[in-house]
Amino acid sequence: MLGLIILGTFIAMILIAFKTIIEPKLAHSVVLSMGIGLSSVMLFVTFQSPDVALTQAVIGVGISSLIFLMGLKHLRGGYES
Amino acid sequence: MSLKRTIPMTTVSGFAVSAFFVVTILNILIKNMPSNIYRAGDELLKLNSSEGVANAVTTVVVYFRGFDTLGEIAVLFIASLGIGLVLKSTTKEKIESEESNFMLKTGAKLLSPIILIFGLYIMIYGHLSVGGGFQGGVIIASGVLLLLTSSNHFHISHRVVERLETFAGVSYVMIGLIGLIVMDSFLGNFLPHNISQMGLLLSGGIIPIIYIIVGIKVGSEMSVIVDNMLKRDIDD
Amino acid sequence: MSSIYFIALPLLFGFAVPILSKIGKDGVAYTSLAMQTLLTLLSITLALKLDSPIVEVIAIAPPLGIALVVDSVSILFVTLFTSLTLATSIYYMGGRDKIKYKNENKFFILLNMLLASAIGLVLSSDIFNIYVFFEIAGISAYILASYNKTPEALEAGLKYLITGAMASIFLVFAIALIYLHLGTLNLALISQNFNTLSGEIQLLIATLLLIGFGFKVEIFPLNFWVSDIYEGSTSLVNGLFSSIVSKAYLFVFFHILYLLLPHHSFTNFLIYLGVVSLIIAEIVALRQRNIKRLFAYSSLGQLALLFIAFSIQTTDSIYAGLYIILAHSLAKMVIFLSISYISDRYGSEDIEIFSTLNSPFLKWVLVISMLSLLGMPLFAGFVGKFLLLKTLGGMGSYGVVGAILFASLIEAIYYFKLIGMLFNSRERGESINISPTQKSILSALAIAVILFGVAPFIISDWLNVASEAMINSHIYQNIILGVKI
Amino acid sequence: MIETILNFLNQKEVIQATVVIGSMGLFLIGLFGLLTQRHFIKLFISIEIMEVSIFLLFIGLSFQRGLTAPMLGDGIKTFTNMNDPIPHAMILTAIVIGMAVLALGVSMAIEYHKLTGITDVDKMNRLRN
Repeated sequence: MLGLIILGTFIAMILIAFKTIIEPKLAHSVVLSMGIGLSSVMLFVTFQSPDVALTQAVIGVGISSLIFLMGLKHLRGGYES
Repeated sequence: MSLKRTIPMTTVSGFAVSAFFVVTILNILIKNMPSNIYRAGDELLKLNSSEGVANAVTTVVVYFRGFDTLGEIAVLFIASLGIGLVLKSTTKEKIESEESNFMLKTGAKLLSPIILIFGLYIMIYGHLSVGGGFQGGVIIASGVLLLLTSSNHFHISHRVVERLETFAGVSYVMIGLIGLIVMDSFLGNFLPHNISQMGLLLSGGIIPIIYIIVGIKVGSEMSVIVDNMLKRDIDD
Repeated sequence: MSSIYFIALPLLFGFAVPILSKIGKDGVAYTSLAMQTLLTLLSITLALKLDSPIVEVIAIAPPLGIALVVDSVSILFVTLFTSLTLATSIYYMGGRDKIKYKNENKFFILLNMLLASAIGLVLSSDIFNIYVFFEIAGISAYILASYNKTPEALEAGLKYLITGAMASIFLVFAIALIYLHLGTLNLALISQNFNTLSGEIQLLIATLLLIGFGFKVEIFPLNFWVSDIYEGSTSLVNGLFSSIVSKAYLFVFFHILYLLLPHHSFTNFLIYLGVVSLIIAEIVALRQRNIKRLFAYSSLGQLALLFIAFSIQTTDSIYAGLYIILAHSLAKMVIFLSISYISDRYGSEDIEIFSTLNSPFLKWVLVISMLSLLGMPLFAGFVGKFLLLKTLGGMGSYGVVGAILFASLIEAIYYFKLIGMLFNSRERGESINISPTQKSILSALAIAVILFGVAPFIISDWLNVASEAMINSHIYQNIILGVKI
Repeated sequence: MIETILNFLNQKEVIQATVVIGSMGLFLIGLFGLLTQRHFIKLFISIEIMEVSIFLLFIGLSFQRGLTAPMLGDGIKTFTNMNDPIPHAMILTAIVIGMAVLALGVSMAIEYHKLTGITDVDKMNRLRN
């Protein structure tokens, strides 16, 4: 089961990451980047490192999304040139 | 429609360059998987019970590699200082923006005490279970964020936060220097830390104290960062 | 007399600034000055009475924990850093009534954090601890670069930050691989066991370290951003970047490289990288009109020279390299400190301000440091360059010798152009009177440049021991692994 | 059939290979984003992806199947058969540092955009003469 979870999460993560990068709408790509953080939390839990998982959850997902959203709000346009 | 027209040349070459680089690394990594002969971590685990702390990661972060944590606090401190410097608004007062909606207000009223208490719990029980100063501090900051977004009347008193921050930073280095005098090593564990007390709230000597200090420092700095970013938001 | 004070005191100062600002109007400024004086005195005392290396243990003994190592080479850098930071501080305080930074307290915090991290980089014996100091130095430097908050300054800061973030990713990658394969973070233990790894992994780790540090050591092709940073930030900060930050990174990179891959063919590749870097930097410098940009390229050239010197990996070349570091740091400090004053007074950064400069003192100081950078006899720069060329000649690498001489020729063109501008100008700007404090700092640094040029023997013993300590990984292993609590 | 696949995936070597290939795939995407994307936010997201990939590689390869998390808890009374705590501590530090640098970068980008209206790294050419 463990191997399957790891494999599946990695595949999901890579797909999300690829979509994040090629996505033309900035707002979408910021939201998708949270998905990367969340799946990495899942992986950290699977790797028996709850401390890192908690840190990644509050910092990697919580605060950095806030920062990106703030950035998004000010760096106007929403679309890439 | 051919592939050439839809995908620009920079994308293709960028992908080629990065793929070449990464595949080379991957090739080397796959051929040389690490073998687990000796790990410094295993020796630290053996030493860990003598510090009387149930969470080995906490011992490593706060005590065995405590110097790194001091540096990390310094990074966060400088970043918060820099964000304050860069985003310093020209007008001081907070301009009233439109009222946040009913759902957000009620949700914030219900959730923020729980979030703050959960943050405190994570911070104080850092040496016994998962979590610790960093995580607890950031959770507290996220509670503050919720309060800030939900209400226009909620302000962070920068003077109080600055005092907390100063207190935490100074006492961290001071504890380290006391350790230098008493135990002859910077950040030495000079308080009693008995193995028999393992699992109790008061155990582990200076380790829980330092982690709580770290929590105060991280919490106040993150709150200032969040506040600075939101303030700027209302500014323009 | 513990070496931990070099790092703990600046951090304590930084955290305690809100308290200190309540002492009085200039409480922060004078505390910072007093602390830097104390640290300078401490480093000089340590340097004078150091007969055997001192290992400062933090929490637990070295193979497992973090330790700070004070040996003859690291104390050389610590002394250099503390005294140059003190010089910058005093210079700033001397001209404070004319040029005063906004948010001055924050400037002092950043200055001291930069000092602490540069010292930490040099002293630390734990590779992850080095990464932490790498980041502290980086983040202070990003903020210092964009301190003025003009668009140019912010652009400089952003460019610095993006390249720095990339650098730190590669560094973490290298450290992760080291820990996964060797199970330790201690430099001495890594050095002992590194040759048990397979050749591919060794090369991969070295390449990742080269990319990680290459951004900071400003080596071709990773130095495309450097001149922009120098142009965007203020000259006072440029002096710190050129004399302290880049030197600390350079030392750490080669220190790690000597410990991991002693006398490996990888370093031959680095020599060519240095040569390419040197030639490109000097050629591009020729056509610069902005004074800060010009000296940025000159710094790049000097760093490339250092890169060549350290890549050769013999005691003689390291001796030469340490001498060039000494000469370059002192001379560049003089130049950037003077420029910060001149460009502020004349309100321009074009090289034309040199022809309107109306201050005999500044002219002479600038000429002394430029001649030293060029490598003229009787100045400190000459000794280093001459020893390097002699070592290269002895090894028979005449190609590299030719490249260095060619680069020096190009250097001579623009330095003599600047010197000509200083002395052959018809129009005169308003005369500027530099304050006595600033004058004494500049003359002290200039005298040091001449002193190290005419009397290299005064520090030759120290440098001999230092270069031996730097190249010989067994000495370092014995220092650290011999210590038990 | 499913049993065989699950058992195959649970082998130590296969897990390690999954971790290496997966994290290097993420690294590739991050690097690709860094080289091709030009908007500030996209750049910072690419940097974050690269950081996460290195963290996963490190934690994943230091993880050994069958060992518990490095802390005492229900039924675990001694510090034996535990995963190595040092990588956890290091990554914890690195996550916080990475976030601090990112926050500073976004703030600088906000302020730079406010002054000049530029959101594109390639258009940052005030300093190139």
